[in-house]
Amino acid sequence: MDSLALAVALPLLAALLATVWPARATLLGLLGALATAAAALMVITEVWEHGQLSTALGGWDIPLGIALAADGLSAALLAMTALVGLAISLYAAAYFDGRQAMHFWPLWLLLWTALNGLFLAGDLFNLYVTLELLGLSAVALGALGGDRAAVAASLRYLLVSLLGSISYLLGVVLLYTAHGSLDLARVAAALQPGPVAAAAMTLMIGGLTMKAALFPLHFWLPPAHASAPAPVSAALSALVVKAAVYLILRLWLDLFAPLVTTGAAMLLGGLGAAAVIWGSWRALHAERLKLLAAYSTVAQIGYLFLFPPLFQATPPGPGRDDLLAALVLMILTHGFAKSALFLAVGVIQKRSGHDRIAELGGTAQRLPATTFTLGLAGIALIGLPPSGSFTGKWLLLNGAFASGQWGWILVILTGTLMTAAYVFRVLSRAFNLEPTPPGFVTDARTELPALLLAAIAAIGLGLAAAPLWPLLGGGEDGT
Amino acid sequence: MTELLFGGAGILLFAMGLWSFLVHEPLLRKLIAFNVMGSGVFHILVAISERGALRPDPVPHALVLTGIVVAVSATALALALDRRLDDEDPDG
Amino acid sequence: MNRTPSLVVALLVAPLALVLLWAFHEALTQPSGARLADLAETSLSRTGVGNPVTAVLLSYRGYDTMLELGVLLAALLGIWSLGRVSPGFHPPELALTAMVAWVVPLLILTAGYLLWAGAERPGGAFQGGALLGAAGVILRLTGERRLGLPSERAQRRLAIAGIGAFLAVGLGTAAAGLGFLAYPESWSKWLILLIETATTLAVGMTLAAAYPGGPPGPAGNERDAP
Amino acid sequence: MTLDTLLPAAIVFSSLVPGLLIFLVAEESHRLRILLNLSGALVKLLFVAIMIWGVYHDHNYESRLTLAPGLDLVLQADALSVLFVTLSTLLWLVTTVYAIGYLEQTPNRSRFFGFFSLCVSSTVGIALAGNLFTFLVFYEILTLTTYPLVAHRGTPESIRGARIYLIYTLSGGVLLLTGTVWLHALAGPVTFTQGGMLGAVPTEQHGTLIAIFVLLLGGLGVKAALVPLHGWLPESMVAPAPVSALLHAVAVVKAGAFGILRVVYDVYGIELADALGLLTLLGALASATILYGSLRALAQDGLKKRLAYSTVSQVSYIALGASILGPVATVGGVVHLVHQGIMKITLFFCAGNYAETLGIHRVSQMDGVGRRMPWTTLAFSVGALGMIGLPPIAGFVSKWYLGLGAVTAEAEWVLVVLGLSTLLNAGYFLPILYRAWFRPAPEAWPEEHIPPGRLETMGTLLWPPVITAGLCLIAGLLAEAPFSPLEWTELIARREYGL
Amino acid sequence: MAVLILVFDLILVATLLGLALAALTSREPSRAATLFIAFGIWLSLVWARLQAPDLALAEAAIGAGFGGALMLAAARRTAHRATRGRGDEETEPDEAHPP
Repeated sequence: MDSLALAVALPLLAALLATVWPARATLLGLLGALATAAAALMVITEVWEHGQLSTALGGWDIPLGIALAADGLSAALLAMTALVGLAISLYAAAYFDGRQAMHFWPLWLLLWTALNGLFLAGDLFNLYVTLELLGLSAVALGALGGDRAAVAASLRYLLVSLLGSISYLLGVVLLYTAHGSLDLARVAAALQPGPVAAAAMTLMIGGLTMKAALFPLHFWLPPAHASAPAPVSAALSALVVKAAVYLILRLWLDLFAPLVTTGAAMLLGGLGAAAVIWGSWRALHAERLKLLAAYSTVAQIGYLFLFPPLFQATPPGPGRDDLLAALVLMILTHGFAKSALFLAVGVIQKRSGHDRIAELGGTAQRLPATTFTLGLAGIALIGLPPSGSFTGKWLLLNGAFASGQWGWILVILTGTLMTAAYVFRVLSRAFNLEPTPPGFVTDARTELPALLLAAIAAIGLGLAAAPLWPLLGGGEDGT
Repeated sequence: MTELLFGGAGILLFAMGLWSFLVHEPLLRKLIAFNVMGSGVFHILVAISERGALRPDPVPHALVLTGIVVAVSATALALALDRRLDDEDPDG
Repeated sequence: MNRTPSLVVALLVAPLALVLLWAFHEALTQPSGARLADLAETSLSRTGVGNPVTAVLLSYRGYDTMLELGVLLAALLGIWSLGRVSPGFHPPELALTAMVAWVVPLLILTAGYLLWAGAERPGGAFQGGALLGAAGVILRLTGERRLGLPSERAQRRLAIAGIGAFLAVGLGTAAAGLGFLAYPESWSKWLILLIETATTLAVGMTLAAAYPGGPPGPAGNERDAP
Repeated sequence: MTLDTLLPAAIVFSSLVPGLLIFLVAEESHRLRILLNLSGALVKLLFVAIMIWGVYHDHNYESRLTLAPGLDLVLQADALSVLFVTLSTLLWLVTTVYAIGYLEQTPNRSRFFGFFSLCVSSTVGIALAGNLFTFLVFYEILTLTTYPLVAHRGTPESIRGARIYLIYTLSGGVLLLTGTVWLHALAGPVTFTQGGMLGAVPTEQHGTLIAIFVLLLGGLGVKAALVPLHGWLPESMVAPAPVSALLHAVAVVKAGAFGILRVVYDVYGIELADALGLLTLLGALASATILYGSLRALAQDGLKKRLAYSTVSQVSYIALGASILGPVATVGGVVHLVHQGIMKITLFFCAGNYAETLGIHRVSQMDGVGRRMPWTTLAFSVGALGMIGLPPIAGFVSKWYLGLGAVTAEAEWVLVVLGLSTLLNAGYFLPILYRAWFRPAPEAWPEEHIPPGRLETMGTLLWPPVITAGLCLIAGLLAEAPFSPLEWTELIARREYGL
Repeated sequence: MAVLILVFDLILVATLLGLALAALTSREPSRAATLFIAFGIWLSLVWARLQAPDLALAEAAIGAGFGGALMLAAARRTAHRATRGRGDEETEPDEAHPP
């Protein structure tokens, strides 16, 4: 049962080694990435067999000690983090030169530790510490770009992240004051509707929506994700933002499920809808590829927040399991697609020196593999078949029709068309009168990880999504 | 009774800090505001752990210690980022 | 800074404060009893340390403290990655330079005491580490360009000493089949002391290095104003 | 995993796998690319032959992949799907040969043939789809894979044409998605069952069913080029000739028409559709398109533009056939799916030959081309006369059955539409033939790329139109032979109406 | 006796809140930093009253001590940069950091 602890300890160990031997940071980083992916795989197979896992750390049972817990939801996100992390590591090994690599690898592995720690945490205060570790390492990585815009954007991201964390912490303190325990399951058992629970929920979910960049609080994301180096932006957009969304989902399902009023759910849904429209609109008008990708993240996060109102309206049962599986499917697909998009943009930027969409023509023509990755990632972002988000959007629409909430359907359709507009605005640049490139792949070490991620998002998750339902424990307890 | 008094003070500190964080522009003031908010939350933890004659509840104390270290490291990083911004173009 | 936004924000924050006060009051009335206090007290004897706070920090919630040291390391790595920094420009006061001669050794001595006392009486690794860091800061204020910090290699090793010790012990106990960070009862006092010592050194070095900012490399030997 | 469950998937993969491999083939290794292309086409033809034999003997094939509980990707073979699969496989082989010749020395051929094969895979997927969800999946993939082909040349006009194509088809896709999900939410998984599967829906839901039909028709109408939604077809004539030939005469346009047939026959069922008044709506739209398309074709001087508008009008014959109650009209409509395909592809091949060999793009430049390129113009004439509906070419058969079906269903107004459109067809095809055969040739052709040698143009450009013209004649003359398109359509109608 | 403790507690809390308010509202950076350090030390005093000696030590050493030192250094740097950069600018350099 130690695989849970290993999934956190291994990346941490690799981070420490990379700090001590900066000269061999890249090698240690790659080995660490492989080891972490293997540990994550172990956890996933165990969850696939036994359903839920939990170990008390330090030999002390809850409530005194801290428990690591893994169920279907955390296993799915752990798997995504492992795969995306592996691809980002391979890409970064070729992307960064000596000096930057020295700084990148320890921080990247710390980020990975925080992610694994967060997905497996079962203790509310431990979640606070992992959130802080995640925030700080993400900010430090974001500032790696070195230019003024990157540092300013990272600073603003840090401030927003701190505000979110402290608000989350106050919520935890209120819960501890009232129920005397920090473990998620115990607090959930003791929680009854009342001012304490409502205040704690508002503080915690409010803080986390700040870190998940939900619509009005998204201003910090585009500059931060657009100015960071490509592998870092990929990690930020695909993994870090998702951790906050995961946490909101975890608190929603496990802790505050009985308390959530339809009003609160509608509010989140409304903000999500606004995010979809606003994010897509800004992405349509972005001049730079990375800004386009960052605004696309804001829009795609909006989609994820369309689920709460539908959750409220569907009674527990197969309908709700479909919705949960659709939500997880969209989180995973966006994770793979967005990281592939940012990695591909990184190749373009490195090769042509800029990522301005207007002058993209030449490079897009000369890099067929990267343009193909952009195409596949675009398909997954729009939600066209056979991508995972197509199935996700299908189930979301199905839920909306079944529960009679027509408003969301309009939002999803406009969002899909606007996403198609800004994706094909980029792809149409790939067809011009430049000379034909000799081969399909120009630089394997950076283009192949991106292509693999895009393929998983656009084809793999679409066709092979069926195991998600039993993994999420559809049917019995519906968590 | 003392729990409510000191806990209430903690919440007031949090609120004042939040107000200052949202209102004031310069980074230094935002960081002070953040630290005051943090201290407020930690103060609530210390307040609820006080049990009069008995030894206080050690778990919140450990949380506060961890919190202080986390707050300081975040402040250090924020100031380092700001310093890097100043060095970029010295006349600000 | 015109007045209107600060008033508007105040009008928003005030009701929030009231709601929080009301919620806090409600929380206090909830029958959570002594929360985790009694449980922590009763199992204190099995942790091998007398000071309950150190027991929670190092034994009950050791994993939390390990990750918290990770946060400290992340901050330090972030500061190091920001590159060379222009040194501050303010001349050291005369009294300060005179004071350094006895304050720094005293700080180091107290740090050692706090570390040792932490097991039984109030004190502990972080407080000790803070004092070591304070010694470094004072040296920095009196113009010692490299804060008495060792070479880059040593700084990198020290930075990960605390979290490294935690991880080594954790993986060791896991390998021994006891579970991650589950100290065997007979050894737990010495294991905790080992981790605490490493943490003190790590925290001290990290705080000292974080103060001036800039990469860990030798900052040249020019002796300028701090 | 017996043959029954593997064959449909094998047919889709037989062009998908070579397609993906072609992407990786280096630009200058032509032989490998041609080998991959042709081997894929032949293997697919073999599989289709096996399937025809199986379906004829009432053998059912089904490949099923569960994407989510209640959401299955199903490929199955019934009579209607086999008809469309045979049509697209056969014409894909011919068009590949044509494209190899047409794109000699042009850039980006690996990319072209890669997407070309993916296109056919999606068309075959549409044909073999067992439920509306699978149909929608391949329908959207078809949009994605055709976009790069329309924009292939890279000139500003082709990018503009591709963008317009995309706007229409993606909006249509969204409409179809909404309709399908709504139907799925209402009546559960929508599998294609002969005679329709919506009989059980309670009467008070019929209002919703009509609304859903309008959405579905909107989505399918874009690709079937029904009147208000046909704008993209003339615009995407900027694509290279093989693309116009296979995609805008066979694959894409027929996908829309095929979808309408599926929805009317296998989702709603002909009786329910008639009861809800959907057939009159469909019939009105189809007739409007037929007349509008022919009228616009009259005024087009660009040869490909004229053929494009002719396609707009011809495809609606299929919709017209579906909108008339009764097996005879169904036979007329469905068989036109095949006949129009082979006739229109011949015309586009010939248009491509004229452009490639003599640089002729406009009808006004067609004077005396019959003497310079006799074989191509002969094929063009067969195709054109077939379009007008002259016996013994295939076009006559489908118009005959349509008319007969209209009479048996007492829908005399259809005869008027057929008559009028035949006149209009003659109006815009005969002048071309007159110019080509009876007007003296100009001194110099606009751009004579290929000098007159033993053959009037390159072999790979000449044989495809001649072969397809031959097919038109055979389909017309040997209509009654077993395994002919007409015979097979009568088999479909019998099974559809349960006779 | 209890009333005396209550009065003592009230004084403690009042001073704590006063110091916090002063630190938050003072416009001049060095003044704010110094007040923040005072607030930190006072807070450790309050925690000592609440029988949390470990935390009092930690807050004094790390929170007020080290955090304060960082703030002071930053405050002096901004003040220094303000005078060197723009003489006429109001005391606070308005960095472009929207919240």
